[in-house]
Amino acid sequence: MPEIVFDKVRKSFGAVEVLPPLDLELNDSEFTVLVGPSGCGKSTTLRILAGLETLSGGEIYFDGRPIGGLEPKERDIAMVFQDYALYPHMNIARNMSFALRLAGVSKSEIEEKVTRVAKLLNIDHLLDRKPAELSGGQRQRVAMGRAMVRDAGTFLFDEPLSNLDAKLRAKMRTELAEMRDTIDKNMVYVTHDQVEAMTLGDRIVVMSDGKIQQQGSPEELFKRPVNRFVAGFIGSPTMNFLDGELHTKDGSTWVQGDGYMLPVTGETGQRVSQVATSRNITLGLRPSSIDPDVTAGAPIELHIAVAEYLGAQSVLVTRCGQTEVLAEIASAHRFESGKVRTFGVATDELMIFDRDSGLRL
Amino acid sequence: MPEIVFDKVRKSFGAVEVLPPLDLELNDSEFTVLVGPSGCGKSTTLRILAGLETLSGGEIYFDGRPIGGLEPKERDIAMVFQDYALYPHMNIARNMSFALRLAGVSKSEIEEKVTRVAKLLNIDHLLDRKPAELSGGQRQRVAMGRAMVRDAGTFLFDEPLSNLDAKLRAKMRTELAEMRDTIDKNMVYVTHDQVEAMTLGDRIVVMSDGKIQQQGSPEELFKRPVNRFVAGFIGSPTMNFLDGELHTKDGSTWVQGDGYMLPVTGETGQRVSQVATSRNITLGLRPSSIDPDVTAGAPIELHIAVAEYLGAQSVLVTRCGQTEVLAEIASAHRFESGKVRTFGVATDELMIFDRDSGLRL
Amino acid sequence: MSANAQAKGPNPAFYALLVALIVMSAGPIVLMLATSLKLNVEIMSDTSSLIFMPTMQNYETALCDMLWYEPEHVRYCDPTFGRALVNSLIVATVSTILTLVIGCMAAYSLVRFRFMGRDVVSLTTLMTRMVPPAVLLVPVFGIWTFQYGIDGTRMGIILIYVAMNLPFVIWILQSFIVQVPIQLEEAARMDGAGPFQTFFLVVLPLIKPGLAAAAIFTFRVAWNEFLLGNALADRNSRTVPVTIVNSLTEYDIDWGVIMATGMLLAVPPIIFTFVASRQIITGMTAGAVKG
Amino acid sequence: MQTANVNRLTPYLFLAPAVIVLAVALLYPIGYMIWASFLNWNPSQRIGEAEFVGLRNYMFLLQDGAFRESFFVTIRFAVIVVVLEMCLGVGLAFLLDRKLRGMTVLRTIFILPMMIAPIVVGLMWRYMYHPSVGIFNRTLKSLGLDPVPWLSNGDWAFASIVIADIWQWTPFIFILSLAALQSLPSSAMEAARIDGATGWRLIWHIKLPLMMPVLIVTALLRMIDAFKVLEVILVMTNGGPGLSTEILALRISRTASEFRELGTAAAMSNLLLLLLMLLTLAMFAYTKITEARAARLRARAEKDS
Amino acid sequence: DPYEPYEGTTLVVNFPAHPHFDAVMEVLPQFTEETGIEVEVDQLQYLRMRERQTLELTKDEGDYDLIAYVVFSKADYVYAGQLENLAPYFMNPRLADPNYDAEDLIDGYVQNIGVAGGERGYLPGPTGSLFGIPFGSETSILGYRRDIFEEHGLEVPETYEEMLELACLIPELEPGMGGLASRAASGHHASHAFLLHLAPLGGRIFDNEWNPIVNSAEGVAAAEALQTIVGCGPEGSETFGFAEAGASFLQGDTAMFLDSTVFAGQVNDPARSQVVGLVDWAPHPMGVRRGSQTGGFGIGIPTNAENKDAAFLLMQWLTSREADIAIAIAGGNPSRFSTHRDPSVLEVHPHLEVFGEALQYADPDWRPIIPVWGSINADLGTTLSQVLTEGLDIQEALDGVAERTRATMQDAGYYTWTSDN
Ligand SMILES: Nc1ncnc2c1ncn2[C@@H]1O[C@H](COP(=O)(O)OP(=O)(O)OP(=O)(O)O)[C@@H](O)[C@H]1O
Ligand SMILES: Nc1ncnc2c1ncn2[C@@H]1O[C@H](COP(=O)(O)OP(=O)(O)OP(=O)(O)O)[C@@H](O)[C@H]1O
Ligand SMILES: [Mg+2]
Ligand SMILES: [Mg+2]
Repeated sequence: MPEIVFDKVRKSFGAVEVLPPLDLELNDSEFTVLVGPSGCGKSTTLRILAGLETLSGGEIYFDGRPIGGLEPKERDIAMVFQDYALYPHMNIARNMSFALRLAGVSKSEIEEKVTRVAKLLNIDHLLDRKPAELSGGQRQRVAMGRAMVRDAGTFLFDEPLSNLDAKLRAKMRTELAEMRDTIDKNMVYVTHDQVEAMTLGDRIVVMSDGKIQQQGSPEELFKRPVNRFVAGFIGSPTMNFLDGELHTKDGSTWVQGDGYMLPVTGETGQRVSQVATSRNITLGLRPSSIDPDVTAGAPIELHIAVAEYLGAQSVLVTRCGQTEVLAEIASAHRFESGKVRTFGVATDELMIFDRDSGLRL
Repeated sequence: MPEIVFDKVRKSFGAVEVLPPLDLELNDSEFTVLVGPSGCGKSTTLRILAGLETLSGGEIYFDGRPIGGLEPKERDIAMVFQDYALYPHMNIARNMSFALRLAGVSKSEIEEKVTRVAKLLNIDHLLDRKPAELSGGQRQRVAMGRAMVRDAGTFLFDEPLSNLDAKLRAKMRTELAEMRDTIDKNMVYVTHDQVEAMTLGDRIVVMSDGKIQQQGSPEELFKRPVNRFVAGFIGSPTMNFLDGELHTKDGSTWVQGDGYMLPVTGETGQRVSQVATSRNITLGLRPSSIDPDVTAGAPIELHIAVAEYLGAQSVLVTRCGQTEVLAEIASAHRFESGKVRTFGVATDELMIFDRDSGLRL
Repeated sequence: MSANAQAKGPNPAFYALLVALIVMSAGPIVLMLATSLKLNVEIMSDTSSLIFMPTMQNYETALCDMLWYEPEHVRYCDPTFGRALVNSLIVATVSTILTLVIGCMAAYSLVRFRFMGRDVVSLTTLMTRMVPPAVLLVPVFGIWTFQYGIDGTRMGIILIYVAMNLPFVIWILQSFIVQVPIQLEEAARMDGAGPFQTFFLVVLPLIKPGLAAAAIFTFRVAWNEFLLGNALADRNSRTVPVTIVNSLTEYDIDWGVIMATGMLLAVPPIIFTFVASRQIITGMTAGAVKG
Repeated sequence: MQTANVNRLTPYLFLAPAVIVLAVALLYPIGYMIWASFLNWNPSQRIGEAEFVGLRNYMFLLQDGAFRESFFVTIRFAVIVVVLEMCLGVGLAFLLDRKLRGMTVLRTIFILPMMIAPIVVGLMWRYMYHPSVGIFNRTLKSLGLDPVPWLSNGDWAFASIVIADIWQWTPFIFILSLAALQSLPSSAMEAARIDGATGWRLIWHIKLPLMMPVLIVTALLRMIDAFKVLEVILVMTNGGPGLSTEILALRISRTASEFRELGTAAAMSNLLLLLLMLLTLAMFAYTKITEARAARLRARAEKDS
Repeated sequence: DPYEPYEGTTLVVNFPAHPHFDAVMEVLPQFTEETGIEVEVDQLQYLRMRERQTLELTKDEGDYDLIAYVVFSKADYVYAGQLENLAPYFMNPRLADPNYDAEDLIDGYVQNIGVAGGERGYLPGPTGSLFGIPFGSETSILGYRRDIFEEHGLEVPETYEEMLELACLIPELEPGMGGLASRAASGHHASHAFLLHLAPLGGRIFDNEWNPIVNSAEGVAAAEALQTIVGCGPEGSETFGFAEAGASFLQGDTAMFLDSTVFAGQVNDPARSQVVGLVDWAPHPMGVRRGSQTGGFGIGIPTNAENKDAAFLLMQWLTSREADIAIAIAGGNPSRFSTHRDPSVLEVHPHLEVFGEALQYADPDWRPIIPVWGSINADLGTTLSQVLTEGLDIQEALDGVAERTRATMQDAGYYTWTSDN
C-alpha cells in the first residue's frame, strides 16, 4: 500500500537502452495499467519495481524511502510473471502455497486459501499435477493463483490473462475488479487487452520505447489522447489516420484530404479554429465514428474492400483515396465489397494531430 | 495441402483422458480455427497432428494415408508453439532460418525470407539477439516468424498472437488473412481471441473437454449455435442467459421469466412456436441485442449496476430480477448506476435453449 | 513427455551396436568375475577355458573375517576387513554428502552472483584439482599430523576427500546450474524466499541429473581412493581399498583373491550408481517457463 | 545471467564452506608443495629440516632427458585419450538417451568400469595383456593370428594403456553427457523436430550446442585427470618398457616415493600445474574473447538499426 | 620372568604382506601365550609399508613399537636417526637373553640388513653397529625341473656358462618351453634381475670411491646374460615381474627359475602350482665368484616407539632359535643357519638344506644401500628395459647409466672428499 515513485529510473542491457530516464508515480491503492507496444519496456518496469533487475540509474521510492538496494523479499510484492516461471518440481498446490509456506502460514490456512483461489481459477482439479502436465492456459492460471493467494502490499501482473479464453478472462476480470475495490493494495497490471485496460485501470499508463506517452483515466486516454501514438494505441479497431489540410474560415473548421472533406465540430473544432489557418495535419477518425447512416453526420465516400464479420459488429475495411479506413458497424448492415458508398461521420469525434510532431491539436 | 482426417483419435496422459474419440476433418487449403475453454485439448490436438504426441487410439489420415507412424519432419508441417520453444542457443536470425538451413535452401534466399518476415513482425532490429534478450511479445513474434518463413503444407498456430498489442495483432491478422487467401495451405489456428477467430477462420471448431461441440463458419456459429455452450462461448461480451418459460399461443411466442417478459420473433420465433407450449427454457440474449432506445425492440427493465467504459462502447452490468445481464451500448449514452431503466431488446436475435440438454431449440 | 521415434522403435542395428558395446564395456568385468571364481593355478594356465568349475574359495578368503565359519584353505585371516568396510562406508558416504552440499553451494554462488574475486576463486578451485596427490601426500600428512592433529581419524580422511572432490563438483555443477531458468529463482525471490531457500528449495531439485552424476563420481573417488587414505588412516580408520592393496603381495599375485576382492569392493559403488542414476531423468524443467 | 539485488554478503556465504575446506585442506598443502620445490627434501625429514636449494630442482628438470620424454608422453597420452573418450562417451550418451525398459540397468553396466578400484583394473588389464595366458593373445592365437607384444613393445604398450584408460574413463564422459542430455529443454527439441531436424542434425544443431557448457567442463576435467592417471599405468607397465608409458604423474609419484626426492617431485608437479593452468587460462580467455566479440557485434548491429 | 613387567602391554607391530610374515602370524599367538604381551599386527603391502613408515617415523610419537623394514630402508631410517641402536638393549641384563645365539644368525643377512655405519656407511666395520635383525630375509636360488632335466639328461648348472647354455638349449629340446624364467619388466624388476647376475660375474655398481663402474666389462657381461636369459625365456618375458616369472615356472612353461627363495613356498602348493613335486633346487651358479643376493626384511625398533623394551623382547623372541624353527615350519624364511639343518624343519621343507648351503655365499654388498639408490635403480631398470625391448646397445646403455649415476652421486655429495673437486 505504499506510494511508489520512480525517479529518473534508467535501465540498459549492455548497449541496449530500455528505459531512458523514467518518472512515474503509482498512488496508494491505485490500480495502474501499463500498456504499450510489445517490447516497449513494460515488463522491465515491473521487474525493476520488483527488484529483479538492478537500476542503471535513478531511484525508486516506496513512501519516500529509497528501495533501490532492497531485496525483492523486503519489498512485499507479489508478481505474476509473463512467462509463468512455475516451479517444475512442485505440484500445483505446492506451487501456489510456496510463498505461504515460506512465510510460515499455518497449514489449515494455506489449505483454505489455495483451495479457494484454485476454485476461482477453475484449477482445483489439477492441484496434484506438475506444471508440465498442464495446458498453457492452466499454467497461466497457476501463475496467477500463486500471486492471488498472497497478501502482499503490491501486486504486479504481467499479462496474466493472455492465454485464457474470453469467458474465463471475463470472470477473472470481474474478480480482479473486485479485488481492486475491496482490498487496499497497489496493483500494477500489464496487458495488451483493451477491454482489460479500460475496465480495470484506475489509471492507464501508455508507454512507448521506454517513455511514458500519457497517463490518465481510461476515458481521458480515449477521448483526449495527447498525441497520435496514444490515439492509435487506445481503442480497437485502431483509429484511422488520414493526411489532410486543416482550414479555418469564419469560425468553422474543416479538413480536406485525398478523397474527403470533413467539417470539424464539437470541442475539437472550437479549439482548432484558434490555431493558424491552412495547415498540414493528420486527421484521426475512429472506426466507431463512421455510421452507415449518412444522416448521422458529415458524408464521406468510402470504397469498400472487405467486411470482416465479428459477430454483432463487423469491421469494414475500406479505402478513402489511397488510405485504408476501418469502420465498425453493426453486422445487421450488409455491404457488397468493391462498391463505393457514402457514410456518415460523427464530426465531433474527429481528432486533429500535427503532421510532424504528432501532438493533438 | 493435404486433406487431414482425424479418425476416432484418442489421447490420454496416464489416467487423464484428454481426447475422447475425436473425429475431425480439415479440408484442403482451409483455414480452421480451434477455439474452446482453456484446457479443453486444443494444443493436444495440434501436437498430435504434428506428430509430437503419440496416439492412444485411432488414426490420422493425410489425403487418406495414415500418418500415425510418421515423424513430424515427414508430415511437412510448420508450427507455432504456445510456449514458443525457441532455440536458446541461436540468435533470432538463426532461430528463424533453422528449418530453411536444414532444408538446404540457398543462403541468399534464406536471407531474403528472414529479412522480409522479420520486417513484417517488427523484429528486424533484433536479429542478432538471443531469445533470452527479448521481451515476451518479441519472443512470440520470433516463434511466429519461424513458421512463416517456411513453405510447409500445413501450418499450425497455437495462440500465436496472444502476447502482442492490439495494433500489432491487427497487422498480423491482416497478414495471416492474406496468407490464407494467396497461398494454398492448410492452416489450423488456435486462439482465444474472438476477433481472430471470427475474421480468420473459414471454419471454426468449438471444442470442450476434448469433444467437438460445433463446427462451421463464423456467422453460423454466432447466429446458429447448436447449444448453450457454443452460444456462450462465441461472442464477446458473452451472451446473457436467463431462465424462463416459453409460451406459445396463437402463433406468437414469448418467454416469461423473473422480471421480464419478451416476445420471440423472427426465424427463432417461428421455429419455436412449433414446439410444445409452456416449457422451461433458458433464454439467450446477446449484450449487443440490448439497446438504450426502447423503441428499437421489446421493452425490458434492467437495474443498472456498473457501466464499464471500453472506449466507443461501454458494457453495462445490470440485473434483471436476480440474473446478471450485460448490455453493450455506445459510450455516448450515460447511465447512472443504481437506477432502473427500460431498454429495447431486438427480439429476433433471441435464442432459446432447452433448460436440461442445453440444445438450442 | 513427447513420443520419441513414434511406433517404429529402434532398429536391429541399434541392438547389435548395444550388444557390442556391452561386451566391450562389461567383458573385462565378466572376465574378472570368472577369474575370481577360479584358482590361481587355473588362471595362469595356458589351457584354461571358459568352462570351469567355479569355486567360492577366493571369496571366502576375501571375506574370511566376516564369515561365520572358518574356511579351511585360509591360513591367516585379516581380522580388520569388517572394520574397514564400516570405515569405508562412513567415509565415502559422509564425504560424498558434504562434498555435494558444499560444492553445489559454491557452484551456485559462482554462477549466479557477480562479486569481487569470482574469477580468482573459480580458477583457483580448478587449480587445486591439477595437483597430483603423490606430491601432496607428504605435506598433507605433515599438516594433518603436526598442525591439525587429525591424522588417523576418519574426520581427517573425510576432510581431504571432500577437498579433493570439491573442484570437480563445483565445476561440473556450475554448468548444470547455468541451465536452470533464472526466472524460477526470480519467482522464488518474489515468493519471499531468501537466497538459501531459493537455492535449496528451487535450484537444487532441478539439477538432480547433474547432482546424481557428480555424486556417482564423488562416491567413487571417496570409495576407491587409496594413496592419501593409506597415509592418513591408522589401523582403526583404514578403509577397504587400503586394506586390500595392503594385502597384495608382489611375491605371488593371487589373481583369484584380488579379483574377488575387486568385485566385492565394486559392489557398494555399483549400488550407489544404480540408485543415483535413477535420478538422471528427462524433463526436470519442463513446463516451468515459456520462451 | 545473474541475480540482481542481493545482499552483498550472500555470494560469500554460499562460497564460504567450500573456500574454507579448500584453503585448509588443499591450498595450504599446495603452498607447502610450492615451497618444497625449492628444497632438497626427503620424506624422512620434516619440512623445516630440509635444505633450501633455490632453483636447483627446476634446473635439474630442464636438463633431465627422462623428464622431457615423460612430458611428451603425457601430453600425447592426455590428448589422445581425451579426444577418443569424448567421442565415445558422448556417442554412447546419445545412443542411450531414450526410453527403453531396463535403461537404469543398462546405464549402470556402462558405468561399471569406473567403479572397479584402479589397482584392480590395472591388474585385470595386465592379466588380459599377458603374453601367453591373456585373453587377447589367446584369442588371436586361436584365430591363427600372430600374438601382439602388448606390453613388451613401446608403441604397443602406449596403445595398451590408452585402451585401458578409454575403457575405464569413457563412462565418466558418458554419464555427464547423459545427465546434460537429459537436462535439455524438451521444447526446443520438439521445435527442431517440427523444423525437420532428425537424427544427426538434431544432435548436431540442437543437442550438442545446448550441451556445450557441460561438455567443455567435462573435457577440461577429464584432461586434468588424464594428466594425473597413475595407478592403472603403474600396475600395468610401471612406465615401461623403457620410458614409453612413463607419464608425468607416474614419474612424479616415483620421484616422491621411490627416489624420495620430494623437492624434485614438487618442482615437477609445479611445472605440470603451470602447463595445465596455461591450458585452462587459454580456454577461458578464448571463451571470454568470443563472448566479448559477439557482444560487440551485436551492439554495433543495434546501433546501426 | 623377564616378561612380567610388560604383561598386558599391547605391542603394535608393522609387518609387510609377505609369505614369511604370514607364517609369523601363525606363530605369534604363541608369544602372547608365553609372555602375556599382546601383539597387534598391521600388515601392509611392502612398498606401501615403506611409504607409511617413512611418514610414521617422522612423528613425535609413532604408532608402531616394532617395524619390519625393507632392506633398502635401512639407509634412510638409520641416516634419519629413526631406528634404535640395538646395543643398549643387548647390554641390558633385564632384556637380553643370554642364550640368544647371535653367531647362528646368517652372516650375510646381518651384514646386509642389520648393521650400518661401517664400511661405505651401509656395511659392517669397526665403526658399525646393529640397528635391526634380519627377519624374513631371502637369497637367490636356482630352481629347476627335475623331470625335464632327467628326461634330456641335463646337468644341473653350476656356472653361469652352463646355465646360459642350458637356458637356450631347453627351448630347442622342449618346444614352447622357456629356458629360465626371469623378471625383466621396466624398472626395479629389470634392475634386480641384472644385479642378480652382476655380483657372481664379478661386477659392482660402484668402486670403493663411489665411482660408477656399472659399465665395466663385468657389467656388460651381466646385461648380456640377462639379455640371453630373457631371449630364451618364455614368451613375453620382457614384461614379467616377479609374479609372472614365478607363475610361468609354476605353470610348467619354463624349466628354470633363478630368484628369491621366498618363492619356494609356492612350488608345492597345488592351488598355485602345476609342478608340484617336480622341482629341485640348486645354489645360485657361480660366475667368477659366488655371490647370491641378500635382501628381504629386518626388524627394528623405531625411535618414536612407545614400548621399546617390550618391543625388544618380541624381537628377540621372534629371532630366537625356537621361534625361527617354528616359523620355518610354517613356511617362513629362516634367519639362522641352524634352522636350515634342523631335522624337524627339513622334514617339512627338505629344500631348505640346499638353501642353507647357498647362504654361505650370500653377498651382502650385491647392491649398494644408499639413499640415492632409488633413482639410480630406476634409471638402471628403465635403461635395461630399453636394452631388452628396443635393442639399445648394452655398452652404450650402461655408459649412459654410469654417467647419470655419477651426476646423481655428485649432487648427493659423494665426491666431496675426492681430490679433483
Ligand atoms: N502430461 C499431461 N498429463 C496429464 N494431463 C495433461 C498433460 N498434458 C496436458 N494435460 C491435460 O490435457 C488437457 C488438454 O491440454 P491442452 O494443452 O491440449 O489444452 P488447451 O486446449 O491447449 O488449453 P489452453 O488453452 O489452456 O492452452 C488439459 O486439461 C491438461 O491438463
Ligand atoms: N537481456 C536483454 N538484453 C538486451 N535487451 C533486452 C534484454 N531484455 C530485454 N531487452 C529489451 O528490452 C526491451 C523491453 O523489454 P520488456 O520485456 O520490458 O518489454 P515488454 O514491454 O514487456 O514487451 P512485451 O509486451 O513483448 O512483453 C525489449 O525491446 C527487449 O528486446
Ligand atoms: Mg513483457
Ligand atoms: Mg494450449
